[in-house]
Amino acid sequence: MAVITMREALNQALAEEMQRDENVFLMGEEVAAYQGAYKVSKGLLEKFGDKRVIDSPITELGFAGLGVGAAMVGLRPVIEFMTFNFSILATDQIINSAAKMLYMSGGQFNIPIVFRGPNGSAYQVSSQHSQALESWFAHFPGIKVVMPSTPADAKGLLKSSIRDDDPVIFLEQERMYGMKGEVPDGEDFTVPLGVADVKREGTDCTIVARSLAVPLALKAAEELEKQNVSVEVIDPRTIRPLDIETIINSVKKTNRVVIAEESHPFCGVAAEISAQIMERAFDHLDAPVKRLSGVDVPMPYARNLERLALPDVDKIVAAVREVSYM
Amino acid sequence: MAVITMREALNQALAEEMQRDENVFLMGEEVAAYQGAYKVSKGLLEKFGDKRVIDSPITELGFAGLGVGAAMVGLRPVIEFMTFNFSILATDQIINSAAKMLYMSGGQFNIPIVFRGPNGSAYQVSSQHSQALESWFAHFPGIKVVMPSTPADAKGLLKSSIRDDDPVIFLEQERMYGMKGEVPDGEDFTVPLGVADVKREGTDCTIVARSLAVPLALKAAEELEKQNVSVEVIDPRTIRPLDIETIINSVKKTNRVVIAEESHPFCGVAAEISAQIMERAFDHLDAPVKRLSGVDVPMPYARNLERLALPDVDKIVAAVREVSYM
Amino acid sequence: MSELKVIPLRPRGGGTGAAGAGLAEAEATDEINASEMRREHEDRLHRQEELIEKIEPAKLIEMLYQMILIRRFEEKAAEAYTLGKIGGFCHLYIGQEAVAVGSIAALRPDDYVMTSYRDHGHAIARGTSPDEVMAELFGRAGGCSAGKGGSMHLFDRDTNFLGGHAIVGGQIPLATGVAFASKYKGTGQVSVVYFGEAAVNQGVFHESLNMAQLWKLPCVYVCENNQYGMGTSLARAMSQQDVSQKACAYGLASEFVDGMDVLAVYDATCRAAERARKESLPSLLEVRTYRFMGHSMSDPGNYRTRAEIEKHQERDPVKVLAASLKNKGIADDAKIKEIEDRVRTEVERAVKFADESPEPAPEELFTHVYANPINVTGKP
Amino acid sequence: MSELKVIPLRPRGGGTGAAGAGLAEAEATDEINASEMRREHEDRLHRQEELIEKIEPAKLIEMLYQMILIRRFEEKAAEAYTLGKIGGFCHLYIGQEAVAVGSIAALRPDDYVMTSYRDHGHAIARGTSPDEVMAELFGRAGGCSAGKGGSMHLFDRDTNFLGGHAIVGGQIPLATGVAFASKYKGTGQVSVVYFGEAAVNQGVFHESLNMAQLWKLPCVYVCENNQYGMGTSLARAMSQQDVSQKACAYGLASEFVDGMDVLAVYDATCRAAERARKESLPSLLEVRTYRFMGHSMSDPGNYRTRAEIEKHQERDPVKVLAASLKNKGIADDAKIKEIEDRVRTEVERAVKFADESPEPAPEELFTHVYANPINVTGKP
Ligand SMILES: Cc1ncc(C[n+]2csc(CCOP(=O)(O)OP(=O)(O)O)c2C)c(N)n1
Ligand SMILES: Cc1ncc(C[n+]2csc(CCOP(=O)(O)OP(=O)(O)O)c2C)c(N)n1
Ligand SMILES: [Mg+2]
Ligand SMILES: [Mg+2]
Repeated sequence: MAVITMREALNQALAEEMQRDENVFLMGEEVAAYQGAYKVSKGLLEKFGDKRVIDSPITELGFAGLGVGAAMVGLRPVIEFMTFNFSILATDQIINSAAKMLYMSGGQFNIPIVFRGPNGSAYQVSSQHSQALESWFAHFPGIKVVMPSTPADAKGLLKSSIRDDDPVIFLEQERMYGMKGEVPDGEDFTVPLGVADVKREGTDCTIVARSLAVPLALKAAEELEKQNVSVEVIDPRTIRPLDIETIINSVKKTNRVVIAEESHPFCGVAAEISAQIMERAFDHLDAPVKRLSGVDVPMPYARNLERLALPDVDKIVAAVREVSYM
Repeated sequence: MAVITMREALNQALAEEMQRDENVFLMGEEVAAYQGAYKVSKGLLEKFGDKRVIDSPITELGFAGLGVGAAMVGLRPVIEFMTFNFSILATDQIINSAAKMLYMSGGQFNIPIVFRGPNGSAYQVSSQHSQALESWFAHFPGIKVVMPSTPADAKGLLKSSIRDDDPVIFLEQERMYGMKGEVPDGEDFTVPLGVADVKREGTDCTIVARSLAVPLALKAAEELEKQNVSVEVIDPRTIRPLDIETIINSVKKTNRVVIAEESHPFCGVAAEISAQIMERAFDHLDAPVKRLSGVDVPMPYARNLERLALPDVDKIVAAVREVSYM
Repeated sequence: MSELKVIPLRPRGGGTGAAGAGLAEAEATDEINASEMRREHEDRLHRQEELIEKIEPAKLIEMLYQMILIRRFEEKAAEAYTLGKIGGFCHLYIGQEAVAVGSIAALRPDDYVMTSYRDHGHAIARGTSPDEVMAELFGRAGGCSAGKGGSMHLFDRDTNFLGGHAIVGGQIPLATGVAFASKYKGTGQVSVVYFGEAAVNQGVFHESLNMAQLWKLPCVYVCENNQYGMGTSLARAMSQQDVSQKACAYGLASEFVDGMDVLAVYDATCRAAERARKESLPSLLEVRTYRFMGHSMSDPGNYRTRAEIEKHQERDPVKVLAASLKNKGIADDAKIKEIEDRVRTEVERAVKFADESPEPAPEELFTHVYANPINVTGKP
Repeated sequence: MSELKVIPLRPRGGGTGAAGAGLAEAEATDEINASEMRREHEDRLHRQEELIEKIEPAKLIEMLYQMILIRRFEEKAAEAYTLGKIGGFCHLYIGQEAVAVGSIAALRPDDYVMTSYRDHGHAIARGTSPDEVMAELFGRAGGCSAGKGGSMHLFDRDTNFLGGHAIVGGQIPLATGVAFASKYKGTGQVSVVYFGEAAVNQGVFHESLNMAQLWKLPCVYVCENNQYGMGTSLARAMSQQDVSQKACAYGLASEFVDGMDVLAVYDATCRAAERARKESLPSLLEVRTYRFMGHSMSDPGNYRTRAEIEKHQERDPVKVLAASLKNKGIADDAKIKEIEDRVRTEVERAVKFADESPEPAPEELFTHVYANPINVTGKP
């Protein structure tokens, strides 16, 4: 298995799926000649030409809608948002067209499209550029929402997303593009949607984490091991549909849960997971589920404030100790 | 106290606040000459003239942004979305401009604006026109979210929202415009934001309901009374910030909770309330909090399917019985 | 030749309009002038008779039949709405039939058609059976969208009818994407999209036309300018009211078309479709039309006078074509009666079909959410 | 007279462009031609010298000073960025100084100014102290946005500088709303908004210009056409590349302006501002400029050749004005050195101020979320 970065893993997934199916094309701002604002699409223009790798004008609503239309008649668009902050302009086409088309047409028009790009904070890019929007998209039936946390998951899940016949929101994280990890060789490697992954096994407390929070949770688990707390880390990987079963099984074992996330807390994914755990494993809980979310304020620019606004290893360690009544 | 409809109550609130403060103006599609698609703005053009009651082109993103800009320099816009479904096109200006302006300007520019209009389902208007978006807006700090369930609350809360110095999302419900109720006389009547209301007292189970779900919950409570279950109905009225204290106090008394809502469940407001109840009143719960949400599918057109997709009195009764282990 | 020409229905420029005086370089437009318009419409009648000679009689009869079918279908739908058989919003197309019928008659069966919520006419003109359309309005399992879409969301994969979209302007980028796919696949299929003049004010119109011209996509943008968006007249919502002129901002070809003349619409769409098919270039057609009914069944329509409506009804597209065909000896009264009789039967059959079609089964609530449903137990 | 005129920098129409042949009625544009542009730029030098005579010498010196201040400030910011003192995105304005300086010089102190993320120049030209701007870039409590906004979100209530907005196009409707408020209150204040040429492709540009002309709002829309949106040239993103011509779709006045000539920008903005103030009418100014640096500090800029950049640097707006002032005997070398010295001191002071300004206190994380915070215990 090769050790590659998340960025390379995503790039491989795109290249392999474009090779495999000529109906797959990539469109977005700066994806072609510039090779991607974050270089995820590096080399693709050269490999596949400008018919299939297309620089779009800054017209998020328009090109998102164009993608959905193309998907109605058989293409499999991959639409890159330079960052998901800009997808806010395109939500109408995602929520009203992509998510509802199959249903409102009585099953006639499915929409095989992937919207992808970085989500969440970067480094001091301030409030309009630091938003984690997974709960927004996951609120709506008709859409699938995917958030990888390792290069292998990124590759395997992106390939599955492109092959999937439904609209998929695929959320990357800019701070993780350079993260390295082993990725299985071969074009057959995929990771199925809708299956959570136990990133670390443990017996005393479960941390449910996604995207950026996963490496933090794993570091916190190491730290806690030194304090004799055995932590299980579960990464749902797909947010919608959510593999709650794997989470519940873990809770039945550990009886304690912390949910770590970068996004705002209110009506966030942690709230949903917490509510579902209560609904399904109430009698197994030895302590209330604790959420550790990004702070409930717009993201500030100043480095020190930004750091305070985000989850970190210490905060996760403290949260686990809290639910363990330590 | 006069008995008037929700529509009239809203109309009075608008008229009174426009009278009180000449910086208040109303803009939206068909609000002026047509008197409002749902007649909430009836008579206002005649009373205040076309300087202050303005028909806009179908340009949701543009006129939402125009409102935010006007609010930056001292006006107090009330922006009507003909329905909140169309606000999806305007979310960028709501989330990126209105919600963050005060923070990213370091406290220099607050945005006293109200975005209002009907939210949620109407009668067989199908999937693109039946969306309840409260969790979307409530996810973001910097915004306040208000949802009245009676004519008195509608009037009092809208007046407070217009006087408030922050952006307020004010969510009405088309099915409730004709609902009648007593409304206190006088222009001084307001209802403060951020204060939940106990719509009915009870001892055995708490139903937390908002907007359309409140009258359903009250009917269910009547029904349950016959079955010797004493139900307390709490309407948060403001979703952000949420008066969780009032809810927790009720839970401490009843030890059982059902949350009824029209919106989709996933990452919805009920999920947030459920998570907060767990965090703050875990030891007081005799049963897991139960959510009763709109079904997790796009809204179908057919009358029979639409009925199945929405919460109703029977479903709420059953939910209360379930958490009461009856 | 596929070159488009602008044939102005009324003189361009020179007026006062919103742009104000002293503004040499901006396009200035005038208000819609009723008497002028009528005179010009009369001139147009002659043009229609000229066009008749170029078109097969059977095709002409077919267009008349389709317009009458849509008209009677809609009248029946209005009746069913008041009886409570149809719910939600119901936007009638009466008065605008020439637009859908004339333009769709210019297309190949494999071309794509997409429109707004005002979609009954387009679905029927495209060949969806009135039975299925009526059943959809009734919210029945036999409807063309299985009862899940309703009046605003008719769809028919068999006729490449891509819906029925209820967000004003939402179909414009979608159809642009359909055209993108045609070009990508090299199939020569044309994408035709309809929208009202009020939808032109949506930003996505601008975004779509720029992309279409930039990438040379085979898309025909048909603006059905019925002069009102709900209760708001064109002049109260648009600073420069000459929709076809807006193409100048994108370097896109455009044409102004008399939407009460089905043959003018047919003719212009032939040119635009050929241009799309042969040269892979988009066009904007501004088709001036008028709706005789309210915006939807719940609109009392107080923003227009009876007189204004009647003025436009004089050029009712059905009457205009029937008169021309009679003048030209292509259809006599008997033929027209025959069409009316056939239509009556068909519309009655549609109502019967819809009435007898069952409601969707309750399980249908949960189908068609995903094409690849993933079985996790975690469904909320 | 406030009548606007289009003085084309290059001949309009006649080219081939994306619109293709055989398209009589659509505007066709040509590519930016380098040698032609340069020749025209030389012609423009004479025009600048003509304009000099109409403007107070003190004002001319002030404009030169401001441009140099912005230039040196930005060079220092670039240095601080590479030292890690500035985080996030940092979009330099070097090369474009004449646009902010010339246009803002045409405004009243109570007029409003709003721009994109590329905002350092506008803030400084508007009068925000370089100390506070630098402190903001450093993320310090003494910054003009209290360290919470950063490079992309400079704000200054005292100078009516309304930000610094990071969503491409987002400031366009906001400024339209500011103009709406001026008109509503009858204050005669003008709203000026800056945006890049790539922002013109956003739908909200179209929506805003329509509203501005429809409602006659006193807004000046300044498109800073630096010919690239990140790595994408105008021609690769816009089907019809003549931005000022897009005003035709709205009946709005527009003008094409040489953005390397600070006096041309001043002159055109005077006309547009007067038109806004006196007639309450909007205008679109397309100001052709060029950025000498990358899109942001992290852009390697491989999409342009050195030669292309150098060609534009020949008409560096600072050099052009300095030369004209010398030619006209308004500033000699000593005067220019004096300005440079003063600027150096100021920029050094700004860095020192920023360095010494404390980080925001941790409690500041929670302030300024709401203007009327509501005390519920239920904060998540
Ligand atoms: C984005 C959006 N805003 C508002 C509405 C409500 N609405 C439905 S139709 C309509 C008028 C549209 O007029 P026009 O585009 O001219 O089409 P017409 O109805 O005349 O065919 C409005 C405002 C909507 N459906 N979508
Ligand atoms: C809606 C949105 N899409 C994309 C971006 C990323 N982005 C920032 S600046 C920029 C280019 C803008 O170019 P232009 O408008 O010409 O302004 P310039 O940077 O040249 O001043 C892009 C794509 C963004 N900030 N907002
Ligand atoms: Mg219309
Ligand atoms: Mg640019």
